[in-house]
This record gives sequence, C-alpha cells and structure tokens, in this order.
Amino acid sequence: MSNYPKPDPATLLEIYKKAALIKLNDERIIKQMMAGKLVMPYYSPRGQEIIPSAISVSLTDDDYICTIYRGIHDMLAKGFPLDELWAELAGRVTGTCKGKGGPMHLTCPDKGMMVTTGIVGSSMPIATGLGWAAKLDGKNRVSIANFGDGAANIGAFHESLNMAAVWKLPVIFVCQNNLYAEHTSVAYSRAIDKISDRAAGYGMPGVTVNGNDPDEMYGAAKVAIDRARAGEGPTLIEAMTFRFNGHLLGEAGHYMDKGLYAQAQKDDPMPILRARLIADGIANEDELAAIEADIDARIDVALAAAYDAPFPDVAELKRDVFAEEIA
Amino acid sequence: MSNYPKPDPATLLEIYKKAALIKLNDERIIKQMMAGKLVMPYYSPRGQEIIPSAISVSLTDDDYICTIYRGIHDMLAKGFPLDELWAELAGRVTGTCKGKGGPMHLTCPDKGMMVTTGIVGSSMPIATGLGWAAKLDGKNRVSIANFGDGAANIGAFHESLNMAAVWKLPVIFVCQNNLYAEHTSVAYSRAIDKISDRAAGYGMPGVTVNGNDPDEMYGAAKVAIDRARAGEGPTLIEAMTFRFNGHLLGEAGHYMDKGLYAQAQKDDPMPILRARLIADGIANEDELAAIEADIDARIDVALAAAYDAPFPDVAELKRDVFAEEIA
Amino acid sequence: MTDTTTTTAPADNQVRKMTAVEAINLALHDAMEADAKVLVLGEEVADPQEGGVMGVTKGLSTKFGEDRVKSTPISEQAIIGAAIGAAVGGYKPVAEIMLMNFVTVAMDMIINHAAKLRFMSGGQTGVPMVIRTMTGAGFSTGGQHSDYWEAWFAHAPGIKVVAPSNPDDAYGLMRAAIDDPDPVLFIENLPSYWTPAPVTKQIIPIGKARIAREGSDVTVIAHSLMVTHSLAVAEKLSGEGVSVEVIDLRTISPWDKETVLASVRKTGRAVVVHEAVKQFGIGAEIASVITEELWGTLKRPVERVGAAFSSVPFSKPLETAFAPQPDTIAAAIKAALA
Amino acid sequence: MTDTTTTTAPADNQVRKMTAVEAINLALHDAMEADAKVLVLGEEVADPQEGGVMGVTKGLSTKFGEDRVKSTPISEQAIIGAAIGAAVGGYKPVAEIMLMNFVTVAMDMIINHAAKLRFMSGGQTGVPMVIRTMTGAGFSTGGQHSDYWEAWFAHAPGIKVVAPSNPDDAYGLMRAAIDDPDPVLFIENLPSYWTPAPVTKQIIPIGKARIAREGSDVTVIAHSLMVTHSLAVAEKLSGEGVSVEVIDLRTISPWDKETVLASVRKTGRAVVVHEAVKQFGIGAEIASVITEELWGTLKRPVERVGAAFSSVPFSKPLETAFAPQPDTIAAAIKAALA
Ligand SMILES: Cc1ncc(C[n+]2csc(CCOP(=O)(O)OP(=O)(O)O)c2C)c(N)n1
Ligand SMILES: Cc1ncc(C[n+]2csc(CCOP(=O)(O)OP(=O)(O)O)c2C)c(N)n1
Ligand SMILES: [Mg+2]
Ligand SMILES: [Mg+2]
Repeated sequence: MSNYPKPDPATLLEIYKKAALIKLNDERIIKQMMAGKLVMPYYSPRGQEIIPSAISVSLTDDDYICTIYRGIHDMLAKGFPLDELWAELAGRVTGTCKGKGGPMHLTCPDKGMMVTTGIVGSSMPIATGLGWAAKLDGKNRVSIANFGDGAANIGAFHESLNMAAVWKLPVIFVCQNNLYAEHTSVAYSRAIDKISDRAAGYGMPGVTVNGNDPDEMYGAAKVAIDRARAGEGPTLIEAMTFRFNGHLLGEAGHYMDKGLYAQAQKDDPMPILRARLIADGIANEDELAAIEADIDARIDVALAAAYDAPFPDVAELKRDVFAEEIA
Repeated sequence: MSNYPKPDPATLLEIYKKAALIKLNDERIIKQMMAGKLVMPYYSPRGQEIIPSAISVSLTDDDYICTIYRGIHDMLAKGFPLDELWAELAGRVTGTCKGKGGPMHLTCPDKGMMVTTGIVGSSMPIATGLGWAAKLDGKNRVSIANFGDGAANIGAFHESLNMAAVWKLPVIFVCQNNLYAEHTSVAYSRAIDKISDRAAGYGMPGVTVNGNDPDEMYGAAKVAIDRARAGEGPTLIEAMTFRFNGHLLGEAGHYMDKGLYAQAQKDDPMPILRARLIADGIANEDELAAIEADIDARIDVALAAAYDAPFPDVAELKRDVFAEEIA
Repeated sequence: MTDTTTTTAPADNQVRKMTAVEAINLALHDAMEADAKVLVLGEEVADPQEGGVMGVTKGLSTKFGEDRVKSTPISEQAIIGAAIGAAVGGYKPVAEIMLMNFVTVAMDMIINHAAKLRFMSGGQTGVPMVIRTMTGAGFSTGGQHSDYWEAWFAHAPGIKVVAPSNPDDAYGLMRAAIDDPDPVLFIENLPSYWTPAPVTKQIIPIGKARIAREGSDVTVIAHSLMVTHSLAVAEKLSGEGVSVEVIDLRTISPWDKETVLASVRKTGRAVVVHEAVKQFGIGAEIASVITEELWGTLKRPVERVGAAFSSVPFSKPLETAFAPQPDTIAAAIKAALA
Repeated sequence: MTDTTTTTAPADNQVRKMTAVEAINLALHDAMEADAKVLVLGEEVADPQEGGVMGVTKGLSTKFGEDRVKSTPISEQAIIGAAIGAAVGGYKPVAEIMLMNFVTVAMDMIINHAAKLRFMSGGQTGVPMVIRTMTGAGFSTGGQHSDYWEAWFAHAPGIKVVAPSNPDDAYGLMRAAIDDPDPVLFIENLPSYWTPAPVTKQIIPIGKARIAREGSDVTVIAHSLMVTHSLAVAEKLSGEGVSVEVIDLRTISPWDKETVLASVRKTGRAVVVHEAVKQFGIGAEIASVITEELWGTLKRPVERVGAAFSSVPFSKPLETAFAPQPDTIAAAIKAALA
C-alpha cells in the first residue's frame, strides 16, 4: 500500500470538508431527534466519515453509487443537496423523494446517487447492474457499491462479485467494516480474518485498508477507480472503521467490547485529520473553524426550510407507484 | 494429495460395484425412456459414477446426504432401494415418494437420503442444517451436500459455506464439476480456475481432485469425512468430472467443445476402473461379468415390479400437504 | 370444529400481564424447557448479541446454551435452510427472519422446500419448524421494513400462517406452532409489541378463530393489529347502537371457515380487514368463500379493508393514510350496513 | 378505456403462423432493432449457450452482440439486480428467470427493489425492465418446476404482470412490456410454447383485456393456457346451446376491470379460471371486485377454478388431476348457470 497514490494538500482539505459536513450534519440530526423534531430510524455514520470522503474526491457526478440505510455519509460526500436531504428526513414534499422514501431511500440521480436500500446486501447486485450500464455507455463511468461487514455474508455479495468479475465491470465494492452488524461482532459471523480475502475467489483484487486513514483510503480507492475506468474490472476494498453511535440511534450498545470502543475513540479519525491539517500547514485553526461555521450555517438553512415545507398530500399514495398515476 | 489414504482392494471393488450399478441403471433408464415407457425429465449422471461411489464407501446409513436433480448416482451409491426408485420414476404409488416426487425429489430417510432438490444451490443450506442436527446429535454423523459447478455461483453456496465454517459443522460440500451448467461452460460463469479456491474465503480447507479417479476421490472424501467426524468442521471438495449425456436427456449438445468431449470419452472412468481391477488382480473378467449380470437382474425385477404397480389415487393430492389430511 | 372460545378463561390464578415480547419469550422458554429438540436461530438471537434486536429471545442462550440458541451471520437463505435441515433431522427449530420484508431473500427455502418437502417425499420428510417474523407500519421505517405478505404464504400449500393479535395469543399460538408437525410462519406485529395484556399460558390450536367480541349486526374478520383496531371501532359503534361481532382469525392458513361462516350466517354482513395491501390480499379469498357459501343469506357484498396500493411511505401523514385506521374500518362497517 | 378489441385484425398481409417461442424471439429481435437501449440477460440466453434452454433468445447475441445479450452465471439475484441497475442507468433490460419457481431466489430484488424504487425515490428512478419467465404443469417436472405465482406479484404495488395466451399476444405484449416505463413480469406458458398460430406483429396495450369469444350466458375470465382450455369448452358448450363469453385477461396487474365488468353486467354470471392454486389466487380478487361492483346484477356467485391445494405432483394421473382441465372448467360453467 506504500505505493498507493497520496492525496495532495488540496485534496486532503477537500476530504476534510466532506468529512466535517458528515460529522456536523450527524450531530445536528441527533440533536433534532433528541428534541423530538425528527422521528425516524437513524443509522449514524459517525466514525466512518473518512471512507466516502476519500473515495468521492476521485468521482464525478457521472459516477454511480449505491448505498445502504447507513449511507448518509456516502451521500453527503458525493454532494447530496443539503436542503433536499433535510426535507426528506422531515418527511416533507420538498424532500428529494417527496418524503416518500425517507432516510433509508435517499436518492439523487442528478449526482449519480441512484439507490439507497434498507435490505442488507442489496446495494451490490444493483451497483453491478449500474456497472454494466456504465460499461455500455462507454464513458468510463464507475459504479460504487457500499455495504457493511455483515453484508459480506449474504448471498447477494457472492453473486454480485462473481458477475462483476466475469463481466469485467467497472464496479468498486466498498465493504465498510465497522466491526459490528447490528449487535453481532464480526467474530460471530465469519471464520476468516479479512473479508478482502474473498476477492481471490472471484478473480478480482481485494485489499483491506484503514478506512479512517485518508491516505490509505484515498490511495486504495484511486487505484480501484482508475482500474475500473481503464476497463480492467472490479475491486473489493475492505475499509476498516468503527461506528460510534451503535447500530440504530438510541440503542445501549451493551454488546460492544469496551476495550475496542475505547481504542476506537482514541482513533477517532476526525480530530486526527483536523490536527494533521493544522500540523502540516494545510489549513490553520481559523480557516477550519470558518469551514465548520459555514457548514453549520448551511445546515441551519436547510433545516429551517425543511420544517417550513408542507407534508406531501395523501394523493401522493397514487403517484409514482407506476409512471402513470393510478386512477 | 499423495498423502491421501488409498482404497484397499476390497474397497476398490466396492466402489466399482456401486459405480457399475449407477452406469447400468442409467443405461436402462435411457432405454426405457427411448421406448416411451418412462416419461420424465432425466438428468443422466453418466460419467460421474466414481464420485459418489468413492465417497459412499466411507459413509453409513446414519450419515446424511442432500443432492440435486442430477443425483441418482449419489442415491444409488448410498444404497437407495432399487425397487422404490423404479416405482418412483414410473410415478407409481409404490415409489419411495408414492409417485408424488419423481426423479427430482428422490428421498429415503432410512438410508440418510434426506432431500433431493430441483433448485440450483438449494441442497447446500439444507445440508448445512442437517450438519447442525448431526452435531447436536453427538453421534459423529456427517452431512454431504452435492451440487454442480454452476451452483457454486449462486448465493446459497456462499451463505452455506460461511455458516458451516463459523459453526464448525460436519458438512462436506461436494462440487461435482462436470464443466457445464446446462449449456454454459465454466469459463462463462467465473473468472477463476478452481472453485475450491473459494474455500479460503470461508476459512475451510478446499481441494480440487480428479473425481473420476477412485484413489483421489476416495482419499479426499475420507480426509474430509474424518475431519468432520472429529469435529473439525467442513471441507469443500471440487471433483472434476464430465457428463456424457448432456444436461437433460435428449438435448443435442451443440454447445459442447468437441475436443473436450472426445478427451472425456477417452477418460471415461468406468472402463478404466474395470480394466484396472482386472490388471491388479482384484477381480477377473468372469467375476465382474457376474457382478454386472446380477445388477442387471436386479434392475429387471425392479422395473417389472414398478410397471405392475398401481398409480397413486387422486386422493393423494390431499395427503402429505400437511401431516393431517386435508378435509 | 366447535371449540371456538369467546373469551379465554384463565387456566389458573397465575395470569400475569405481559407484552407480546415477553409472552413470545416465555413461550420459547417453556417450549425449550419442555422439549430438548426445540432450537432457536436467527440474527442476534443469542445473549452476546442481546437476545434479538427487540429482546424477544433474551435469556434463552444463557439458559439453554449457544448450541441450541444460535446467532447467525446475515444469511436468511442459510438460516431457513439450517432450520429445514435441522427439522428434517429430527429437531424443532424456531428461525427468526428479523422483518417480514426480509423473507423475500429466503423465499426459495420457504416455498420450494419447507412447504413442499413433505408432499414431494410422499410424507417421508416433515418439516416441523417455525419462522418468526415481525412487521407493521407506523414506525416511519418506510418502504422496505413494514410490509405484510401473509397472502403469499396462504397461497402456498404446505405452510401454515399464524398472526396473533395480543400477548395471550402470541404465547398460546407460539406453543402450538412449535408443536405443529408442519412449517408455520408466525407473524408478529411490531408496533403493538410493547402493549401489556394478561397472558394465561394456554396453548391455542392452530386453525381455529376466536370470537373476540360477540355481535349481531355485522361480522368483522381481522388478524394481528387490525383486531385491536376493529375492537375499538366495535366498542365505539355499540354506542351508536350497532352490534359488531369481531372475529380474530388467529390462523390465516388454514383459516377457520366454520367460525367465520357461522358468524356471517347470523349477521348477514361481513367486513374483512387486513393491514396488507387490499388488492389480491387475503380479504379477497375470505370474501369469495363467504359469498360462495352464503349466497342468498348475505345482505350486502362483503366489504374489504386493506392498505393503499403503494409501497409503505415514510412521511408520517402518508404512512397513516396508507394503513387501515379505525375510521377506515368504521366506514367499511357502515357501508356493509347500508 | 374503450379500445378493447374483439378479434385482432391483421395489420398487413404479412401474417405468419409461428409458435410462442418464435413470436417472443421476434418481439425481442424487433425491440432490440428498434431501440439500442434494449438488453437481454439470463442463463444461457446468448448463442454460445444456444440462445436459451428453449431457444427463445436464439440469434439475438449473434446479431446484436454479447454486450447487449448476456449469458449469466446461475445467480438470479444478480440477474435481476443487474437488470435493475441497467434500467435505472437508462437501459431497457429483459431479464430471463428460467422457470417461475426460480423467482423465489430473486424476490428481494423484484419486490423490495424493482417494484418499489420509483415510489421510494419519489419518482426519480423508474425501473423499465421486463422479467420473462415460463411455467405450467403438464411435463412431469414435479413440485419445483411448474408453479404459477402471479398472485404474489399482483399483490405487490409497482410491478405489472402480463401473461399471454397465444403467440400473437406474446409478440404484442412483449413489445408493450419492453416499452413500458415500469417493471413487467412476463409469464410464458411452457406446455403451449410450440403451438403455432398467426402473429400480426401488433403491439398490444398493457392493462387491456381481450374478448376472445363473444357470448351472452356466462363470462369466463382466464389468462395464459386457461384461455385455450376455456375457448375449447365454450365451443363445446355452444353445441349444447350455452353461449359462453371468454375474456383473456392478458394483463393481470393492473387488470382490466372495465372489460370484465361490462361483460358480467351483460351475462350476469362469471367464472374465473387460473392454473395457480385456487385458494388465495387471483380469482379471489376478481370475484370479489365483480361481486362488489355488480351486486344485484349478479345472478349467481362467481365460480372460481384453480389447481388443487398441493404441490405439483409428479405422477401423471395426479398432475392431470391437480391442474384445471377443460372438464373442470365446463363443470364450473354449469354451476354458474345453475
Ligand atoms: C436481508 C436483511 N437481513 C437483515 C436485516 C436487518 N439488518 C439491518 S442492518 C443489519 C446489520 C448490517 O450490518 P453491516 O452489514 O455490518 O452494516 P452496518 O449497519 O454495520 O453499517 C441487519 C442485520 C436487513 N435489513 N436485511
Ligand atoms: C435457482 C435455479 N436457477 C436455474 C435453474 C435451472 N437449471 C437447472 S440445472 C441448471 C444447471 C446447473 O448446473 P450445475 O450446477 O453445474 O449442475 P449439473 O447440472 O451440471 O450437474 C440450471 C441453470 C434451477 N433449477 N434453479
Ligand atoms: Mg457493520
Ligand atoms: Mg455442471
């Protein structure tokens, strides 16, 4: 991995901006939920900010991604419009899905965010199909499939990786290994150390990287994306990380290993990256504070607009079932 | 593989007896079908006789097996009663499944033959469950899952191997790789050379052997079965072989590589094993001819009894849907 | 088939109030204690994983061991396959599919195997297993977490379908489901999981409905949460002089035609209510049989109440409008009385 | 909705007789030629694999290339997933699931994704794809190869369900299904695959039924192979002085209520026939709607004909008794006329 391309300072700052947006947005969602203003199942991505941020800097709006219920970080990193996001979370008609999808089904095709699924594993077959479409388009687009460590044990994983390999599709399978699937630690669900070892069984490269390290994550993603764009086929990336807020917001997390949790907190990638930017002279405290304040201000606006917007009319139940409205 | 245990002469003869039964029975089925006496979809195992024969000599009636539509060889090797088999193929009420199951669902729990499925891949999850039952029983039983090369690409394969590995179940996954899945050659369905390479992704041993060679097949099976009985968990065996009669009896086989076919015919394991028994002095021509004549005579009896037996009554439609007959 | 009970009499004076979560937990506990062949498997079901996402299986692995209570990888096909194999191998597994939408991943195992193995083997291999699953709209979980698909399984010969409406039934039907020689799909309603009610610990036979409330003007046939809504509506309408008989189906397949037909024979009017989408839902079969059997007696066509023809929407006002509510049921009853 | 046609007039004088296999092949060919976005995928569909197990897709990969016509590994989840992804990415894939029993493996992709993505995304992502599958009892293929499961999909909002009864409809409905902006499940009947009939190459609108035979005494509503059986029975009964109107549903969801109700309004009697198991089959919904809408007009309860409540049995006499046959249909018609 030492020969991975490294992010330059501007890219590193860009990664931080995306990651900070994810973190601050997450904190605000939790605050709003605690205040009873937002009512929804929430799968916080806190702790996993670096992964999509370091991937997305190598993507354009044309590239496709599919993600899962815990995917708001993937979305924000790829440029999901904040206003439409908040309106959707608030179930308003101004939301990206008119309030019909909610947090588990965020979609924004304009920016390549095609499918968010609540079914474990199901991002992968669809991302594979988007990879096929991308290949047919001939525009060097790539398709990113995000999923968790738990999802690597379901049948859809196997079928998708195999098909993508046989068809040499430009798909990057990103397994965000946060060590738990709901309350199940990885040790309970597989008898191997690294999920990336499964790649060999499909004939594609597989790597395990520290997903919290912007250098490694950026490098591994860049190599895989370049490879996909060059028509050389898919890659499996296992990005090691941690979820700080448990599976579903509000759970107690008793099943978690205390030592692991403490260590993960020490390794929290956000303060580490922030400190590094300052230490390396990429940005100073004031600049970073300004970036963060700007994000907060944008969230303020999005949030206020969301709550002001109307709920969808019940007539919406008849729309979008089929292309033609039901009589 | 050179350190695999080898079958002794008596075992080798036993393997031949099973294999000859499979081959002669297959020929008779085809004859009866050609004569219009049997009407059914038939997936001939011709060419794959050695695999289950060399496995079954290490099994007892207590051990479980699950197999697939192309599984009559697995059944006969494990001791499926010939009378009940023929009656079932003829759709008679004296068949093992009262004529309700037919060739794709042959079942004989008394001899451990628990499930035959017509759905690709589905033998594996159920065999995994039988492995769990076997483990709970504490009697050192094993569970054999038979499936094809094509089935190794379906999700059920992945989930089953992973679960069996995590739970350390006494399951032997036997992939009978006959180079084709219906009309699809293996090259079209995977980007790797050996299916056994997938075992590493689950944390279990995986081997590829010449399934047509009784020594290799016996050895690999014995090691896996002993390992399972010792509580050390599952094994994936990829047994290389060939199907001489195509996928479904009656197809033209135009999709088959002619060179491959010619080579396979030269490698037909049945004449080779027969010649070896004679060459090694394990049995002479007369003894083998007597064995074969005896098999033929048993088939004569089974076949005649089958055609003489009555068809099931239509009242059978109400039976065995639930344990209690439907009113 | 005459042992339908109007109200369940307490078996002894140990009647405790509990939630459905507690009642199901107790049923599993009692069944595992009574029979060493009873097993539990599914995602998170063992105690190191907190005994199920909702805690329904809490304590079982600690008491009965992690050989009998197994947390699984996220692998629904293997979960059901493992249960089928264990059942065919002589055990009585209770497999959890966390939410009903996830049964879609395991349909081959359920439909082509669990439901068919007895028939296809000519009776040689029964599959005595229970598939527990939960569902129900109301928690803003959106399009992939709240569907009711009982109609699919009712249409599939070989598998029974049960859906309790209260903790007492949850206990009694779970015990019966575990003892049943055939596969049973056991549908739990998530939004009413934590509503406490008395639990008598009586085993309730599969295939029998319960007259949850007697009445004479119109018969409402419901299951799961819709029984609660229907009872509330019946109570309200009794104030308006309308006498509503409410039948809790308890078992959807095979359903209790005798009890339903006897009631509609009496009232001459019927309303079938389910939370599943109305079109091609189980209400159609029940309405058809009532119409076929009671033609001439029936005073009005059977009314059917079900969810809107859409995915379950996220936004609260839409979610409420999507699923049948007490006022929808009341309106259908009035239509039936017209 | 008044453009129901009684008989399909030939569009030109190029009407050829062909089998359903040929008609579907031609429809796929013409659609691929007309629109470069049309793709075909599934097990064996390309020519090196002989263009499908039944040859339905023969010649397509040779003409349009193996980028657009892709043989797949045996991976039904990935097949449907690939089709969904391609559809969301702007293509019009036609995915084959070899037999209808194998849809069970891909139900999550079909039900939770293909059918729901448009709704859940608020209309942003349509899924214009076709799932071709074949089924039908009669070939002694037993319990896992002949089921009709159209009721499952009709109950699922967001996916259309089509089932042609003859080669002309197979062509015309396939062209319409490919052009449709929504996912369409296209059910082909295997036992009648090779029965030739004239094909006019007209596109047939989804959602419209066809009056296959006019009559005045009773309306038979059928689809797929049951239309052929019903027409034969109607012909026979006409000799006995009974005038049977036969409606070919063509589309099961959304079904053509107008045409069905208009017919039953005229005849006052109805029989719904399908090969799927009768209980909880689509006949229940159709009978219920007829009863609800034509209460007072209807002279007898709607009769329903469907398969026995069992798995499809192997043994020939059982298989014949399992599925509806012309005499079963005739008996139901007589019951409706009683
Ligand atoms: C097919 C299916 N089974 C079960 C679930 C319930 N479920 C939701 S999230 C989850 C855990 C997934 O863990 P992982 O893949 O590691 O992703 P993470 O939540 O950790 O990001 C489970 C079991 C589901 N949504 N879909
Ligand atoms: C889930 C599923 N998909 C497709 C089929 C149709 N089918 C039957 S056999 C077969 C090929 C299987 O090939 P393989 O696993 O190599 O076994 P073999 O027939 O060669 O023994 C296919 C695709 C099926 N039965 N089940
Ligand atoms: Mg995880
Ligand atoms: Mg094969």
